[in-house]
This record gives sequence, structure tokens and C-alpha cells, in this order.
Amino acid sequence: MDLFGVISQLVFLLVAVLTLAAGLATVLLRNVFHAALALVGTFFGVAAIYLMLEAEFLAIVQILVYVGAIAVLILFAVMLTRGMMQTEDSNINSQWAWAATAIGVLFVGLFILILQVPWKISGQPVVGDTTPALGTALLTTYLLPFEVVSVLLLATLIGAFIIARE
Amino acid sequence: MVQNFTLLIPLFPLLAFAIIALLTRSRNRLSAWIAILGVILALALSLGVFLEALAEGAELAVNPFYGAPIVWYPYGTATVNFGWLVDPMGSAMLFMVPTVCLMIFIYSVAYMRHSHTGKDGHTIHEDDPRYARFFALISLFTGSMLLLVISSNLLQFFIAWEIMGFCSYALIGFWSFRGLKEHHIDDAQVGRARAASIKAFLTTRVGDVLLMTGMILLFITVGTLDFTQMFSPDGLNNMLLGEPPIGALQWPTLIALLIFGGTVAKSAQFPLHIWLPDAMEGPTPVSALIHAATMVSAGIFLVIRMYPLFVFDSQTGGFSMQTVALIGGFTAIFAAVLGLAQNDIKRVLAFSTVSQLGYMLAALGIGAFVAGSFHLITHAFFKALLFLAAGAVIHAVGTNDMLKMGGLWRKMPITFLTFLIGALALMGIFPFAGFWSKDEILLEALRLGFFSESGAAPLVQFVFISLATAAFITALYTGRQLFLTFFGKPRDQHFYDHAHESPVTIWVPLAILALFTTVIGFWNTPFAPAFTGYVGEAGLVGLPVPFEHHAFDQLALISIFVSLGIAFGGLFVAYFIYGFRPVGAGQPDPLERLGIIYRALASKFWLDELYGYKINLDGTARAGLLVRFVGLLSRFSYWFDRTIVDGLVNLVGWFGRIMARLWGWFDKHVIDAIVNGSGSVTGEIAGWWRTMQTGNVQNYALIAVAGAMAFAILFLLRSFT
Amino acid sequence: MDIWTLITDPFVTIYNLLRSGIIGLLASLGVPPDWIALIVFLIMGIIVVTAILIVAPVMMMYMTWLERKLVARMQDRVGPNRVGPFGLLQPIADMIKFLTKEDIVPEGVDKPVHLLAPIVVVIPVILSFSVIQFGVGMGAVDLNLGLLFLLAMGSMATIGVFMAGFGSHNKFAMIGGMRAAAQIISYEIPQILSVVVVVLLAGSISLNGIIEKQSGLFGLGWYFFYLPVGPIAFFIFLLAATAEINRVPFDLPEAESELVAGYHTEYSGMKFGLFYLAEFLNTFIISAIAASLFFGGWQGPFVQQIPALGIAYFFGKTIILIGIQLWFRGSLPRIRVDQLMNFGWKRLVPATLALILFTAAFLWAYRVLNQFLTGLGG
Amino acid sequence: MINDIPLNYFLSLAAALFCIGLFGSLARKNAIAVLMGIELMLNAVNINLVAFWRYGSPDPILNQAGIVFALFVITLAAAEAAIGLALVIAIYRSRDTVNVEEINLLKW
Amino acid sequence: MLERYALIGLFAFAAITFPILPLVLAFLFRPKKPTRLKQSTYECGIEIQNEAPEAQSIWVQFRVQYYIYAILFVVFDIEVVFVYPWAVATNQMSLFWLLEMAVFILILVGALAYAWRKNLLEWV
Repeated sequence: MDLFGVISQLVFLLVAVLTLAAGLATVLLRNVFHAALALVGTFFGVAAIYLMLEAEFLAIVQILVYVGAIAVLILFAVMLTRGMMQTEDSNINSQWAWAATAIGVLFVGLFILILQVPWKISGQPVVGDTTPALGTALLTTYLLPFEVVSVLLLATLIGAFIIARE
Repeated sequence: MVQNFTLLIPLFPLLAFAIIALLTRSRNRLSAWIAILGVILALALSLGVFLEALAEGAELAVNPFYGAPIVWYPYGTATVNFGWLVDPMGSAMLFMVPTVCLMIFIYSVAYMRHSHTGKDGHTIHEDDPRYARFFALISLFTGSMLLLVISSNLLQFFIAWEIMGFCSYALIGFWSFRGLKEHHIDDAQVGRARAASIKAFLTTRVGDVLLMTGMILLFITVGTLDFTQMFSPDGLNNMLLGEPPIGALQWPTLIALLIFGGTVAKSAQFPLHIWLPDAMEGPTPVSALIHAATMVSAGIFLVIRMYPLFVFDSQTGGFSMQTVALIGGFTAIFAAVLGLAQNDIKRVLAFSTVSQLGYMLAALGIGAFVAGSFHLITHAFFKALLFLAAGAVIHAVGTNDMLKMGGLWRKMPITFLTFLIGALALMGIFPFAGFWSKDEILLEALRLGFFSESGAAPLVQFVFISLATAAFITALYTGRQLFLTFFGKPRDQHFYDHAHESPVTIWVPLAILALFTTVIGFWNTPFAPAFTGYVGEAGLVGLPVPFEHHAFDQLALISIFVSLGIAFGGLFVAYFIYGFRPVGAGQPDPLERLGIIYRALASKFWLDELYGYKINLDGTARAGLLVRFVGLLSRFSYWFDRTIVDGLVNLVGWFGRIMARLWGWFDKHVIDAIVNGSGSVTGEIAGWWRTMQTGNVQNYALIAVAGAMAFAILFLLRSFT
Repeated sequence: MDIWTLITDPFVTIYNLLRSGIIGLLASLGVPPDWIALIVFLIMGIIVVTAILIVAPVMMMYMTWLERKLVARMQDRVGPNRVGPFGLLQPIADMIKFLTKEDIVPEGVDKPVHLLAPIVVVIPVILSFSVIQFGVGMGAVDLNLGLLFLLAMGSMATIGVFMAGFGSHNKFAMIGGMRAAAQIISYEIPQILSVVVVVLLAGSISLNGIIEKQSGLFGLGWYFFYLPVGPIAFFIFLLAATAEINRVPFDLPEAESELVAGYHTEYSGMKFGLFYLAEFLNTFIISAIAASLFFGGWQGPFVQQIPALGIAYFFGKTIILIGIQLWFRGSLPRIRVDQLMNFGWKRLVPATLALILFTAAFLWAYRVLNQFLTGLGG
Repeated sequence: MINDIPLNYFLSLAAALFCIGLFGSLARKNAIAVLMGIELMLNAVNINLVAFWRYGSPDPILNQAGIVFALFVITLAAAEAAIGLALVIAIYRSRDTVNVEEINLLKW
Repeated sequence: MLERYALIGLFAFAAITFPILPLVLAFLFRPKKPTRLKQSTYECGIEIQNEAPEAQSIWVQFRVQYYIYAILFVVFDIEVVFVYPWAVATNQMSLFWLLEMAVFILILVGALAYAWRKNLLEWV
């Protein structure tokens, strides 16, 4: 393995550790506001992972949508339900040990599965600006889902309004 | 290449339905025009297809217009497709259905406007409060009828069939509730409409279940529901592969009978005919459209569509066609007899419809395919005409009861004339449509029953005698209706004064239908059998054997005179009873002198009381004996449960008490302890188990994850061994 | 490499000289090629980053000076004039003051959040500088999705504002923070959408690509002059961007009369300085974006012959746009919060959506017409 | 990059992130935190989608399936978050709690 | 492509250190003399009612209107994500290209119109 391979792996490991740490913080921090901030950190980590997978459009969309929009949504929700936030004695419910055990076993299973399957690798390097290709794909192959997205968004909006309205 | 647009034909009325239902339902006139526009567009396209089909000629039968481009859903290696199939008979239906529908639509524009006398004595005209809904529903109906006609597979056919069933239900019960401002209906009518719609729906449901069962069995045995694939020789032979289901009954026979069950209910054949007379509670255009011209004939059309199956069955020794002929022949005479004693002008026509449908089925059952099909077409025209004319009378007079009419021809000459044409056609009098088609059926029955080369066939002979008698009775009751309604002196001056000639939008459709009634018969005269050549010359899809056709011979001439004689005989008897000495005001019907027979006829042989649902004039309804017997049975079961079973339990309890007294202390402390112990153990276990239902989503999710974990463990174990 | 190139394009030339020098040096030392690439990347990267990180605060400091001077002139005052000639050293004095102020952390605050908020606010602004094209070939990075990157950075500001509002343990800060967040998200949509117009016209999301497309005759190729969509898109962008960074007249979250100082009520000393820094750098960034998108960035007369002019053009345009925003500040009153929200959602969003469709239809019609005319000719 | 980091790395990262998110959604009391756990899981899924696109597709430029699917997942995640949080807020207003353990009207 | 983002990564590192540096500098220079009064929460000169720091003294119940705007924002933000690839897919430029986005946008305008009609956009 050459120098850049080593550096790539180091960077990957760094990003992965930071992402997982932020993810763990999201799950474990008692204060929901802090957890939400840790979630933002996780989103950044995932964006970096996308970059390593040479999906730059997706990386920026990750920041734009997840950090810029969904995180804000969550923060607003935290603020709106803040009255209860500090009165909790524990942030973890009674079944956490069971859940942790089950998930642990699940993870081990997944991990072994990932290692055992002989994945078929056939990727070519991604060069140049792929956004026009993405637009083309959206307008041709994925036309119907593309239009359905707008309907989904409409439904979301109306549904959320009706649920949240005073 | 109009044929490629066949699938669009039903779309226009359906679109009209959607537009009216969603957008314009508050605008009465606009809705009506949208509905009419939808039918006109469908008619134009249908005529295009029809003309193209005519140009193809008889060849169309073996190479029909067919396309199934819309993939609905795939199963296994095949798919169920939506498409169209137009063979000669289908094209004739495509001509008949939208034409009749258009006439009825135009007629309804004025018919659904009611007049009543206001507080100040003036006559007020106003639209029915559900005017737009009416047009929406009949548009939906028309669309589904057209969809049924062009269906390329049985499932599509069945869907359209069910939508029609719903429309029928909704339209029979159109007046089943009453707004504050509705003057044209009373509470009795509301009650009748409500009961009648439920009766119609439930009765036809019996047939639909049979049809669906047949369809499922067909799919299982043949593997497809597409007509063209189903009737290929392989497709039909597939049915013989499996083990026969019940004893000697073969698969084709069973399936054909089940499918015919759908027809029996939909086309109101004995014994499921009971719903049709009561269905007359709906508005008259509905009776004309659904219960005379189209929906009930859809049942016949089903037999026509599945005819290759019936033929195949009789070739392999089944008896489904004989059943069809038997039921058709019996219904023809049975319903005709019942029609004699009805006083409601529409009910007479309803029984007449049942009877005529019986004719068609009898013809199909004895193998006279072309004659039966032709009667289907002609009957639609003249029966729609009769209904509409009767509706015009009802609309003008304000009652359904013929005994309260009389002498109306002076007041409504145009209506009278058109009704007369329709009545003559129904009786089978030269040169109107019914004459040609009915004569054809009688001729075929005569020829096959008495002069067949393969020897006499008793069943066909029965059919002939039954149909000939029915023809006589048809002429009789039609004549009775004619004389009671239009001739003689007015029997109720109030209603007579109220009567007036119909507005132009009502009589123009009548006149057009009368014109059709006059000329349509010439499509298939014995001398120039164009329809026979078109429909019958090349057989059917999957049955490329020409139907037997005889040139005009002596027998045909005899048959013409016989049928004319029968018709005139019936008319003469009617004149003798009702025309010669008209029934006066307040006089009973001369037929009442028949006593018990008349009462049997008037109450429809008490079949409603036996197994149906008896709807009284005052809007109350009462279940039939059979139904009540089931009710009684359940009540008896309840009683049995309460008294015998509970009694036994009580007895055991009493016995136990005695025992307890006898054994005293021991009992109390041992037996009771065991009982209590088991109870509390059960309670404990239940109490423990029910905590599983914490109501906490996360618990449930955890259990799901535990399932995933179990799989993970399984996977790990497998991968390490 | 001649002296003319050095004069006309000094920065790029010096950069290339340095780069080739380092490569030569390392190669002569016998360093393996991939190590050379790594070291060169690191050194050159650090140089570029340092240069920009020096330019940025200096820009900010003199923007504060410009603001005080300009607004003072508009209000018929003199402005800072004691420290240095024309008060030019005033910003440095301010900076020293920031550094030596006591940092008051009120009790009850969420300490980590309170500390991190100003940092989080500053980070995206600094990152934005990485894709700005200051001159011909003078951007740190030219991303394929540069414009989208800038917008993504802009959208991160909400998080910092939230943190400041939440961390301060103060009603005013909380309300200010929530209001600021609501305002930012409301105006982000029209801002992003108005940029789509430019993307449609240029067919590219890369900043350099967009700027290069505007190389018309003496500025007539600027998208601002693409009538009628250009000016409309520009004004919508300017309004929305001004609102998004909470500048006058959209500075409701820090409305002194009702909310004291908004989400930075409880900040003092250098932390407050960082908020201040972020606000001014944001002003600079949106002016730079507007200049790049609508006024051709570094495009201008003779820029092909003398690339160094590009820097002057770019900063000139940017400073004029900053001046416009300061002019807003000097002359416009603050608008009400309901007016603000109504204006954003009921006017700007529908307007931008219509503008996008109109632009697309326009482009399509133009293409069809073009093909038709070409067909006539051929 | 594709030669330097094996696909397994990305898949393992995604699996770990998924499990963390799963734990969050199973074990947190606060309903909003539960939703955050779900967002983590969706992110992990997206990583998988993009990784398979990158490594498995013979022509990742022409065949944008991975990106497109990830975009749709993001869209769905946003819709899910919007509706879910709206529900949480509605519940908070009516029951004055966001504790999932107390939101158990379907108990027993 | 990735080397550009490597530089961005370098920039991110610098951007994180950039605001920390003056804070550290200020930490070295600034005086630190906290008093009780100085550290109290700013309330425009009014005494804080509840002295306990963890108490709900600063608690404000926000209206759900904020959340409504956030939902609108999320929806339109996602729309933007789809608009950008469309905008650069100029090789697809045709009437179809135009109409697809018109349909997409019009459905979302329907959403906006719904909110407008239901008076959800009013800041009351």
C-alpha cells in the first residue's frame, strides 16, 4: 500500500471514529439539546463519508438538508417541548440492557456477515461534474419517483400542519 | 383505425361521472349536459368502431378487434391485462348501448324535473334535489356497461359488472330518503325504495358470488381469464385434465353453471327474479336504462361471451345448456303469467322484461345463438321505448296504477303512438322489431324440437310450447295494459285532468326509439338475414364453427303465420276482456273473477313470502318464510341455549350444591380449593402474560429487534459449523 | 516566466514559483514522489489558508470602520477620527479592547454550549472563504458545486444561533435565538431559489464556471443585465441574504427596543467579538456571492491581458455591494416581525418559484427559436 | 480511494452507526431522542446505498441509482422527521410529556 | 476531485482553530473578577424571581408557529435539492424538461397555497 493509501485509511478511521463518537453521544447524552448538537456532528461525519465515496453532491445535500433543515426542525421541537427536559431522572428507559444485548448480538452478526460475503467490486473512478448526470437520471429513469416526491412533500406538509396546529 | 381507441369509449362517461361528482354537482343543468356530452362522445366513438366492425364483416368473429395493452398485474410468468375485445355481437352491443343510453339521458333532463302544486295553487316546477347525482350515477353506469361490453377478460368484465350492480343499487334506492322540500315522493315510497334497493342488491349478490366462484375455478383450471386465450382449444381442454369435482359433474359443467348463476341473478331469471319487479321503485329512466335495456341484458351478454364454454360443455356431455334452456323457457312463461295480474304500469313491463330475457336464454340454451342475440338487441330498443313511454305517462298523470288511468290517448297522442309501437313490437306483430326476433326464436325452437334430423328433442319441444304460450300471454297482458291505460273512459278524473302531453325533450327520444323499433327488425328478416350473416356465419372467438342456418323455407313461412296468429290471438282476447267493454271507474279488474288464481298471480305466487322479501305498498317490508325460518332457527337456537343448555348447567349446579351439602366440610376445603386454585393460577398466568402489552412502542420494537437478533444468532451458528 | 507575467499576475506567478521551487528542492533531496506530493500539498495549502485567514479579519476590521464612517456621514456625523488618520487605526483599538475585556459567564448557563456557540457561528463563514474566487485563478478551491457549498455553509448558521440562544439561560436570548432561527430559515428559501436562476442561465454550479460565462463586452455579459430575470433575481437575493444574516432592516432578533441584544445578550468580551466578526464576514460573503453571480466577479475590461486587475474588480464590486447594505442600514427603519414573515413566505417564495419557471421557459423558448433559425439558415 | 479503502470499512461503519441509532430509538425515554435515533439509522442506510453504488456499479457516473436512492431516503427522512416531531409536539400539548414510557394508551 | 476536498478539509481545520485562537488570547489577557451581581442573568434590571439556577426562571413556552415555519422550510429545502440537478441538466432541455419541473413546483406551490389559505403563514 502506498502513502496515499495509508493516509486515506487514516483519514477514514479518523472520520469514522468521530462519526461513531458523535453518534454515541447523540444516543447517550442526557440533555436532549446536547444530543441534538451531537446529531449534527454525526451528520457532518456522514457527509465526510459521502465525500470519501466521491458523492460530492450528496455530501453537500447532507449538510444542506440534514444540518440546515432537519437538525433545525429537531431543535425547534426540542425548544417547543422544553418544559419537560430537565425534570428527567434518567434518559434511558428500563429495557436498555436488553436492547443493548440484542443490538450487540445483531451487530456481531452483521459484522461477520459483512466480512464473509465476497462483495463484487467493479467501480470506476468518478471524475468530473456528475450533477448533470444526476439531473438526467432524475428526469428520465427516475421520473415518476421524482414527481412523487413533490406529492410526498405536499402530503407531509399538510399532515404535519394538521397534526401540529393548535 | 378507430378500433385502437376502443378502450377510450367507457372513459368518456366515467370522466363525466368524475367531473359531475367532483366539480359540478351543485349545477344541475350543467351536470346534465356534461353527462350527455360524455355519452355523445362515447356514442360517436362506438359508432366508429361499429362501422369499422361492419366493414370487417363476419371475419371479425374469428379475428376480433383485440388488444390488451395495459398490464394490470403480473402473476408468475403471465399477466392480467386490461384491454378490449370486439366481436360482431360486441359491436352490435356497442351500437345499441350508447344509442339507448343517449336517448334515456336526454329523456331524463326533463323527467327529473318534478311539478307539484304550491300553496297558492300554482304549479311549481323544480329539479329533483339529487338531480346532478342522478346524472353522475347513470354516467358511471353507462361507462361501466360500455367497459363490460368491450372487456377482453373475465376479470375486467366482472369489475364492470360489479360497478353496475352498485349503480343499480344506488339508483333503485334513489328516493330512499326524503328532503324537506321534496313533494314528489311520500314516506311510503321512501320505505319501498329503501327496501327494494336492499332486496335488489342482496339478491343479485347471490349470483355474483356464484359467478365469482365460477371465475376462480375457471382461472384455476384454465390458467387465464383472457377470453381469446381461454377459448383456445388448449384452454378449454385444460379443464378436463383435473379430477372431476363432484361425482359425474365435470369441471366445464360446474363452471358453466356457476357462471350462469351470475346470469340468473343479474338477468332476473327464476328463481332469483324476485328483485326486478320491486326495482321499479327507482326513477323510470333507471328502469328503462338498467332494468330493461342494459344491465339485465349484461347477464345475457355474459352467456353470449361464455358461449364457447357452454358449447364445449355440451359437446363433452355436460348439461349446462339444457339448464339454460330449461330455466329460460320456464321463466318466459312464468313471468308472462305473473305480468297478467299487475296493476302497476311499470311492474307489468318489469315482468315482461323477465319473460323476454327468458326468451333469450331459452334461445341460447337450445343452440339458437343468433336468434337469442338478435332478440337481445331488438328487445333493448323496444323495452326502453316502452319504459320511457310509461314513464312519460306516469310523469304526466302522477300515478303508477293503471286502474286509475284510461282514455289517455286523447291527452297524449305522441306518447300513445310511441307506446303503441313499442307494445306491438313486444307482442310480435309485423313489421316491428319484436316480430322478427321473436319469430326467429320460435322458428328455431320449432325446427330443432320437431323437425331436427337427429330426432325429436323433448326439452326443445317443451321450450317451444312454453315460448309459444308465453307469446300468447305476452300479447294478452300487453293488450291489457294498452287498453287499460289509453282507451276507455278516464277512471279518475283528477289524474286525467292532471295529464298533459310531454315536453319536447321527452317525446323526441321516444320518437327516435320508436323509429329504431320500427326499422331495426329488418336487420335480420328471414328473407335477408344480414345479422345472421354478420354474427353467426363464422362462429365465435374460440368456436370457429358457423352456426347452423337455414334458408327461407316452408317451415319459416308456417312459423311466421303461427307466431302472428298467436300474437293476434292474444291481442284479440285482450280486446275481448278489456277493450270491448272498458273497465269503468271503481270496477275491479275482470280477471279477479278467477279467484284464487288471480290472487296467486297478483301476489306473484307468494314467492316473496316464501323466500324473498315482501315489500308492501305502504313502504313496510317483511322477510319471506324461508328467511324468517332461518331467523326462527336462530331464535330457536337462542332459546335452546337459554333453556336447555343453561338448564342443564343449572341442573349440574343444583346437583353440585346437593353434593356440597352432603359432603360438607371436605367439599368446601378440597374441591373449592382446587377450583379457586386453578382460577387464580390462570389469573396469575394471564396477569403475567398481559404485561407483554405494555403499550410502549419501544418494547414492541425491542421484540422485533430480538427477532432480528435471533436470526443473527442463527446465522452465526450456521456460519461457524 | 517573464517579468511581464510577474507584473500582470503577481500572486499566481509567485504561487507557481514557490511550488516549483519546493518540488525541485525536495526532488534534489531524494524524497520519493508521493511524499513530495503530500508535502507540497500541505505547504501550499497552509500558505493559501494563512493568506486568506489574514485577509479575512483585516477585511472585517476595515468593514467596521467603513460602516461607522459611512453611517456617520449619512447621519451627518463625523465618525471615528481620533485613532490614526481618519480614524484608520480605530479597528485595531477595538480589537485590543475585545481582547482585554472581562468575559462574563452568567450563572446557570449551559457552559459548553455557551462557549461553543460563537465558534460554531464563525466556522462556516471561514469555510465559505475557501471557494470564493478572488481573481483569475485565485480561489483556494474551485469546487464543481461551489455555489451549493456556499449555500450549505450559510444554512449552518442556524445551529450556532440556536446554541447561543439556548446556552445563555436568558429569556431575551432564547426568544431572540428562536426568532433569528425562524427568520433565517424563512429567508433561506428565497435566497437559494433566486440563485437557481443564475444556475439555469449558466448551466453550472461551479463559481468559476458561472463567472467565466459572464465574460461579455465590458460587463454586458453580467447576469444582472439579463433582462428581465437578472435584476429581479439579484434584488430578491440581496433582500433574502440581508435578512438571512439578520442585518438592518431585518435585524429583528437583536431588536434593542424589545429583545435587548437578541441571542448575544449574555455574551461579552471576545465571544461577542466573534459574533461581531461572523456578522461582518457574512456581509462580505454575501456581497462576494452577489458580485460573483450577478456582476461577473473578477470579470472586467482587460482582465484577460492583466489578470491582476481581476482582484481589483472583484473587491471593488464587493465593496460597492457592501456599501449598498450599509446604506440600507443607514436609512431604513426596522420592519415588524409579522411583516417580515409575510413578506418572506407570501411574496418572495412564490415570486422566486415563478421566476425559476419563467427563466426555464425563456431558455427553452430561446433554444427552440435558435434551432428554428439555424434550420432556416442551413 | 476505491483501491485504498475496502468496501468492508464503509459497511462496518454503517452497521455500527445503524446499531447505535437502533439503541437510541429503543432505549431513549425522550420521544425526540427516539426520532434522532431513527435519523441515525437512516443515515447508516444511506451510507450503505452510496457505498454499494460506488463499489458495485460498473459505471458510477452514468448509473446514478445510489445517489438517487439516497436522495429519496433523505426526502423520506425529512418527511418522517416533520411528521414524527409534529406528533411529539401534539402529544406534548395534550399529555404534557414527551416520555415514550408514559405514552402508552394502548396498554394491556 | 478528492484533492480539492482535502484542501477543504485543511480549511476546516483552520476554520476551527481560527475562532479558538482569539479566545485563548483573550483568556490570557483579560481580567477575571466575577461577582454575584455580574453573573446574574440579564433581566433589564428587574430582579430574577427564582434564585435557583436550574429552575424554570427563563422558561418560555414557544408557540407552535415556529415549528410550522420549520416544516415549510424543510419541505422547500428538499425541493431545492431536486431543483439544482434539474437546473444543470441542460442537455435534457426540452418542453418535457420544463413541464416536469413545472408540475413539481406547482404541487409544492399547492402546499404553500394550502398553508396560506389555512392562515398558517400568519405570525399572530
